[in-house]
Amino acid sequence: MPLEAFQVLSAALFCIGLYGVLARRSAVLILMSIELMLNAVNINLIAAAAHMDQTAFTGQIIAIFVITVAAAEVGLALAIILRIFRNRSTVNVDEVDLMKW
Amino acid sequence: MGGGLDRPSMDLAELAWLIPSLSFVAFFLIVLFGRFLPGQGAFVAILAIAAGFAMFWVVLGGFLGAECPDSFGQKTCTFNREWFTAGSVVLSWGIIIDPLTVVMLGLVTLVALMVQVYSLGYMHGESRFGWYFAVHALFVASMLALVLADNFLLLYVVWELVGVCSYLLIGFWYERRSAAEAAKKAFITTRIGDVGLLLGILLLFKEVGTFDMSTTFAAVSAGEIGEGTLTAAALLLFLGAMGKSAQFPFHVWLPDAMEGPTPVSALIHAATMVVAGVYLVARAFPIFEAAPDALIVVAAIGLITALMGATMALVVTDLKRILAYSTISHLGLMMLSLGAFGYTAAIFHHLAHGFSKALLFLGAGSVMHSMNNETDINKMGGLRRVMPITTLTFTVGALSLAGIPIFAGFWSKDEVLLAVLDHKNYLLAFALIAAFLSAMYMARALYVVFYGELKAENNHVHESPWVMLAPMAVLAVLAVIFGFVAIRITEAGGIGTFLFFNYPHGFEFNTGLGVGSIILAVGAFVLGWYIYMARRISLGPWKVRFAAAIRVVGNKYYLDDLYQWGVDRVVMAFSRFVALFDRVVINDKAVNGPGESVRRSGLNLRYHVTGRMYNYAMGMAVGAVAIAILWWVLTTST
Amino acid sequence: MPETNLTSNLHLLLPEFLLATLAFAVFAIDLLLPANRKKLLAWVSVAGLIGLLALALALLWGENEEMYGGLIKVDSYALFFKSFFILLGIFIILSSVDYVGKHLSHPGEYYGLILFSVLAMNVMAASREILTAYVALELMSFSFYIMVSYARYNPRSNEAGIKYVLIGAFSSAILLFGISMLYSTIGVTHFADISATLANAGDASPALWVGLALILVGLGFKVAAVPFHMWAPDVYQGAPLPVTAYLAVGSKAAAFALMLRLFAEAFMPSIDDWQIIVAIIAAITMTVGNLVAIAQHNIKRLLAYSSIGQVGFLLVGIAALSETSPLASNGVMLHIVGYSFTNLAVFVGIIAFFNMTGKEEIADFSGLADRHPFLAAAMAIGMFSLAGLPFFAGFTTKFYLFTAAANEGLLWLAGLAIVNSLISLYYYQVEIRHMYIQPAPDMEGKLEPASAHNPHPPPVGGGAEDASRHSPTPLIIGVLILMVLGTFFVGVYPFPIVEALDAATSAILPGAGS
Amino acid sequence: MELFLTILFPFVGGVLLAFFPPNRGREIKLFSAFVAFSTLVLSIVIFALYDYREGGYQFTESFTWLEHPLNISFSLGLDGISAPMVLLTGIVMFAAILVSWNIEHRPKDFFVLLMMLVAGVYGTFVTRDLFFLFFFYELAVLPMYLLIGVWGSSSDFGTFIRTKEYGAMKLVLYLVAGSVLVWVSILAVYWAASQAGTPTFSLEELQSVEFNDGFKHFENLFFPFFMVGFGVLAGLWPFHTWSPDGHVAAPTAVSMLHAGVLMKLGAYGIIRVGMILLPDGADTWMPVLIGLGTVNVLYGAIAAMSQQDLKYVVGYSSVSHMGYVFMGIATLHPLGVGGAVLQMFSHGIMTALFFALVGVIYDRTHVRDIRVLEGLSKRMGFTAAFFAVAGLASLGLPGLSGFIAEFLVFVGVFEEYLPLAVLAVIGAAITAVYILRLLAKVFFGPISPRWEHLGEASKIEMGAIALLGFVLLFVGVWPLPFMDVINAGVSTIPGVS
Repeated sequence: MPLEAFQVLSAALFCIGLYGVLARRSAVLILMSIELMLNAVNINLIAAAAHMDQTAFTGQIIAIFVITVAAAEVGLALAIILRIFRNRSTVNVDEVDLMKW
Repeated sequence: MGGGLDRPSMDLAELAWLIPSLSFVAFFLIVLFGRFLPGQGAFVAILAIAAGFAMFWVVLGGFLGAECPDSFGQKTCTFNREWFTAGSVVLSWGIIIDPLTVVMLGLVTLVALMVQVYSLGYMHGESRFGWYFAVHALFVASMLALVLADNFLLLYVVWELVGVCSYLLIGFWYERRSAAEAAKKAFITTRIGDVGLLLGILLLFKEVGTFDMSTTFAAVSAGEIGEGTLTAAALLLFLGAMGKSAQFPFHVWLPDAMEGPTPVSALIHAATMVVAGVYLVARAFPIFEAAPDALIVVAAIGLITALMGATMALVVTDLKRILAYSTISHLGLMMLSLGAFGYTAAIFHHLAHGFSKALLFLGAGSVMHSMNNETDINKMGGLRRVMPITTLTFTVGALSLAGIPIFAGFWSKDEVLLAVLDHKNYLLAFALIAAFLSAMYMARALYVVFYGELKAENNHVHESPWVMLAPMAVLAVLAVIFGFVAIRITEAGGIGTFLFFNYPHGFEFNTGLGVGSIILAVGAFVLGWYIYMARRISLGPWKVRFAAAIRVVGNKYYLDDLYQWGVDRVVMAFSRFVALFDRVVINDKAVNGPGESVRRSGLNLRYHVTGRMYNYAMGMAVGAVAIAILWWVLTTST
Repeated sequence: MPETNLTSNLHLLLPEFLLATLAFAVFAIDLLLPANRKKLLAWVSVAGLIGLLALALALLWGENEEMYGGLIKVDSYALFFKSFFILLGIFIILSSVDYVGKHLSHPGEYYGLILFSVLAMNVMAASREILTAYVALELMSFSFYIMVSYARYNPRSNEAGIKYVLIGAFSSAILLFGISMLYSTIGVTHFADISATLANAGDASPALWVGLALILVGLGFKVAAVPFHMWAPDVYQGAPLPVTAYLAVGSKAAAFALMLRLFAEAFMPSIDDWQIIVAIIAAITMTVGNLVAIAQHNIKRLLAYSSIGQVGFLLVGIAALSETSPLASNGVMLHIVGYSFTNLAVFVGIIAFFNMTGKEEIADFSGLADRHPFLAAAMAIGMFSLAGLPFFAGFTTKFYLFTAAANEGLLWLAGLAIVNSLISLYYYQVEIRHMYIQPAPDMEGKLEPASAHNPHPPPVGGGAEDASRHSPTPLIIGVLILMVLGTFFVGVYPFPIVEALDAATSAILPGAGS
Repeated sequence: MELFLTILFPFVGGVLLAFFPPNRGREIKLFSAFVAFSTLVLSIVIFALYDYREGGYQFTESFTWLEHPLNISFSLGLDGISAPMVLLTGIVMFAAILVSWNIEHRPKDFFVLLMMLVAGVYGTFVTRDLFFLFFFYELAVLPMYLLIGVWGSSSDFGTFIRTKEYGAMKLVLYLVAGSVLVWVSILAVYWAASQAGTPTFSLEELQSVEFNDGFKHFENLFFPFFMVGFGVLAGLWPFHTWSPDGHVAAPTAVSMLHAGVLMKLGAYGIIRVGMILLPDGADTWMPVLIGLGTVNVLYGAIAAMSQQDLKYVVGYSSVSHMGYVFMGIATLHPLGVGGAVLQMFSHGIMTALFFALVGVIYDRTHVRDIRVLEGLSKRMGFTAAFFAVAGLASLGLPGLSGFIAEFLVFVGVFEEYLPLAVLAVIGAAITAVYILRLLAKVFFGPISPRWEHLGEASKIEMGAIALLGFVLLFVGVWPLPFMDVINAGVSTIPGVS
């Protein structure tokens, strides 16, 4: 399988995630789309590393780091979303605009 | 002190610079220590001018004996010292002594002394007595310096100082609104004239490279300066002279200057300052001579001024204003004679006029002094019985100015008419009319004020104290004998041999012209007698026939109103427009405008932060795409 | 990949390890301390930091070693920023002691998080490999995410938190995608290797500069450059005041430390491509930042936009980087130092004012000069310095920076920057007018309204001082004096600092010897 | 060392003042008067010790401030042009502090800011380094905002209102906007110098740099930046509107210092940086400057004629007099430029005297409207006398300093620009008109009943006014020492033929 195929797949996934972030109004769904984008990054990294047949596995190491950071990020983001929900009983991003201009 | 051979008589003339500095020192003394001196320091000023007068005789003697190089036929000694060099330009100070200077020194010091003595009595009891004498001393000092100046820069410096002193003296009683306005008017009008003088000086400096008069005149006579610039320079200098000597367009300030104390008018507005213009034209005569069409302008302006002055003097009823208009008229005559190459005649007439007009003003002063400042001649009449000496001296002055034969005025006016006959004969008729009119208004003033019956309310009037009468007497004597002296001044005969331009000419009496002018003068007095004394000829019908003309002349040819209109409507309106333009256009539009637009763009721009999170994400996405496109454009295009 | 001897010269990272232990120690002590003694935690962490600073300076002076096979390099550049960040941590903790006591609960975690963020910043400044940089960046971001939403019951803080988290995660995803593109085209992640491949790569392939562009976007978010700045005003306004101060100064300085090393060491060979782009971003950033700041009436939001403007000036420095002259990187670092001192002077002043009155609108500052002359003077000095008027740090640092830009031929950018500092003078002048000229509002009595920010009174421990304190505490005055002196000295005699900066510049740009 | 002292005295004075207790008004004023007096004595000594035969920079000292790439060094030096300016600053500062003896509202901050202002002005005049010239140039503008904003006075003219906040903001923003142009061109000069291989900020070395090598039209392009940048502070025609508004709002001492000294800073900048560094640029742009200068003269005089507020009249008159300075500079003729520098000095003293007198009148009558003030000389004889002296000096009466300066400028302008010289002389006549109208209206004539109770100026104010009046007289009567020093300074300017 040529490298380009994987890069196209990861770009597609990235764009789907991007669309999710822009279109969705609920904070949780936005978070999920961001995770989608991060997974796209993983695909790209793994594909590149495989095609590069290096001994140092740099690509794979980065992918692992990305997965751990994504996990931490989800934990953190959900905690804050919970905070908002408890205070304002909504996670809709439209209503969260006390501060503007 | 460089210049000239070092002969004992030479440094005598050199001492001339002492005369003005004595009065300068007097001014500073009075201003600084006046309060502690008796009589607020008035005697210091008088001492200074008396010493000056004495010095004049010493300088005269020194000058006559001195050996100096001739310039334009006249013996001129110059002493100057280098003052400052900047780049290629050398500025130097110095004095010039030639017959013109000596004569002027004599006139100014004498008349100033007389007037200051007179003022002791006239200004007695004034609150700012010391300040009056201080400014008087400053004025005399700057006038003397003006006469002695050997370069145009020093001339301009003291020219302005003279203007300021006249401003301070006219506005002496500044509590009076009219005095304040008169002083302002005088200074502004003369200042406008000074603009011309400054431009003339600068133009000459541009051509010759130095302010020194002798070098400039040498360059002029050597023909180094083009005809056009020479005429322009001459006219500009004449503009300065017109301002100071109250010639036609700039004469409006002199009648209002009568607001000042009368001794001031006697000194400044009769004998000295107003004549500075004539002196300037005389001093710079080589330039005028080399620019004939400038001389035509001088003569024309002189003639117009003479006629206007004379007509206005006939109509006005205020004694001091009559004398003021008569001064304007006689100054016009002097300018006319200068315009007609009558160099000696002009200076001779100026001297004679100086003595007699100062005398007349002092006379008017003593009349006002005893009639608690009443100036309207209709309220006076028949003062002959109560003020005999004033009447006698005033009559001598009036007769001299009218040109009655034995008095000084006759000889000088005759010289003027002769000069006009020789060079500008087509103007002779007008000159004769002017001479006749001057005799007429003198006669009118004389009869209405002093002769005729004494009015009831005036009988308490008493003669002025001797301190005022003595100077008048001296001037009266001079008004009488000066004519004869001037004719016989040197063996060869006449003032022409002592004071002349290029070639001396003896005094010759043109019988036809002389007799004609005698007839006019005596005729005017006889006519006056019939109108005012014997009431035989009534002016009623004439006043009806020429009502319009009289009204025009009465309103001073509406010139004052024209100037006032010009100032209010044109100048002030333009200034208000400029001020408004500055505030509204430059300030509110050009300055606040950009500031306001920046502020408004800030206000509008803040709305792009909408507070909704997805807009932020969209902003980032768009930003990323924009950078990618930008990078692509850059890499492909370069 | 160099040989993987990971344990050689481990001692170089001693300060970082000790810092981590200090953070965990603070968490532990927090569990043991009774509620009313929480302030002790602050003094523990400050003491720890001071000790660390001394240790770091003593231990690492003049070092120039690589670690972990080149992932981290401890050189004078890293040392300079390490000491700067530790000092910064100290000042932030000192200035937030009163604020935390009065407004925030659980001070323990607060100080712990600050220590973690300082750790992250140190690593960011020292990292020479893109992944290490990313991990440190994320560690710092995470600690800031939590600190921003620390006032749990305050809706504004929550809103700021959620916005910051989501947009932050989004930008880190983009950054990662950029890194993956970079890796897939070049195959290396070390800065040195990247610059080597870029040097002989000739014209970069499209995929490469898309990767670089996306990395630029990620970093742009972090420093709040204009297209990516919209989160900043809301987060600055919502976050508790000391956190806003720390965000404005700390996170920006760390991001620029990383960017400077990244651009100087990694992307320098292809400077001709990205110089124009960074210049254009800088121009837009400063202009939008300064323009919108004019319209603000909340002091925190105003300072948010003003700091965006300052970022524009710093980006001018990045755009003017060059192999030969050290001016640009010196300028950036000097401006970071000057800007931090000045910004802290203003923020500490606002914190003191907030502690007294609990208000943060610009109009509330009127008449301050009559009541608290020193506080007003300190803030005025800070603001005049931000506007770039002499005597104070702003002028000298801006002059240095713009001279660097002019030297690289970017005179138009320097000109635009100077015009922007003129515009900034306008909105600082509005604030100073309120403090000095507008008369004090007559509501003298109600100095301490029921704090809208905190419906539940803080637990007994926090509210030690009485609510109606009328003058700032000596601690805040002390910090303020330090800041003002710092501003003054950087402005009048920057020579010692410039010496240190020269050493730092030669570390990252070997060619630019002074 | 002396030059550093001139900056140090006011600076240290300001810092020490900051530690005075705020309520002890008298001690604060006495101390600042002492500082001002010592600075005045210092500047007189410096001026006297300057040996004009030797010319060039004297009392020089320097130590490096930033190393190689920027080569900024804190180097001081005094030459023929800056010597009179230092003296002017000393005199005007001392007079300004004497006149502000009745400041009651927060006197400490007032005098601290005043000291900072003066330290900035001294710094600009004595430095030989382009960076520090700009450093002190901006420093002089900084205290202006608070001085006018806090101690100024708003005034309502019916159709428009000029609040002190507007005046302060406008003045500071306008001047900083002007300095933006200067900053950009300083950077350009540095860039050109580093292109030519010698990156430096010191004025001497920059003088030897051939700017046109790097970029052919460099000097022609960047001289107007300097001209307009410095011209804004000096009141060049289209950029002068801040001056009247700023002065109307400013307190007396600040207007004295500002119109008296700061406007000269702008003109000094044009000479020191514009003409000396970029001579070719100067040659091409001087006709524009002389044109603007003439407009300055006529525009200022005509606008002053119809002003109702005393401070507006004096504000516009300083715009007009600065026009002579521009014309003098633009002639590139030794007499012209010498006249311009003397005019800077004499006009500085003159305007300071005017503002001091207007301040004295305002303190007693609380009104500055000409239509209402009448016949004040009856009650305020001393003030009236010195207002007349200042007025006569400003209309160029010989025997007072105004005449020598204006005359030299006229001589210089007459060499090549004859028609403009005629306009300038007419401008002088217009000045006479509005000064005399003012004198006649406000001081002479019968006193209006409203001002019957007016008191005369206090002893201290009289002292300040007398000092300024005496200087005007002294320079007018004996201008030799000033002309020699200025001549020495002017001859070093390249391009002055």
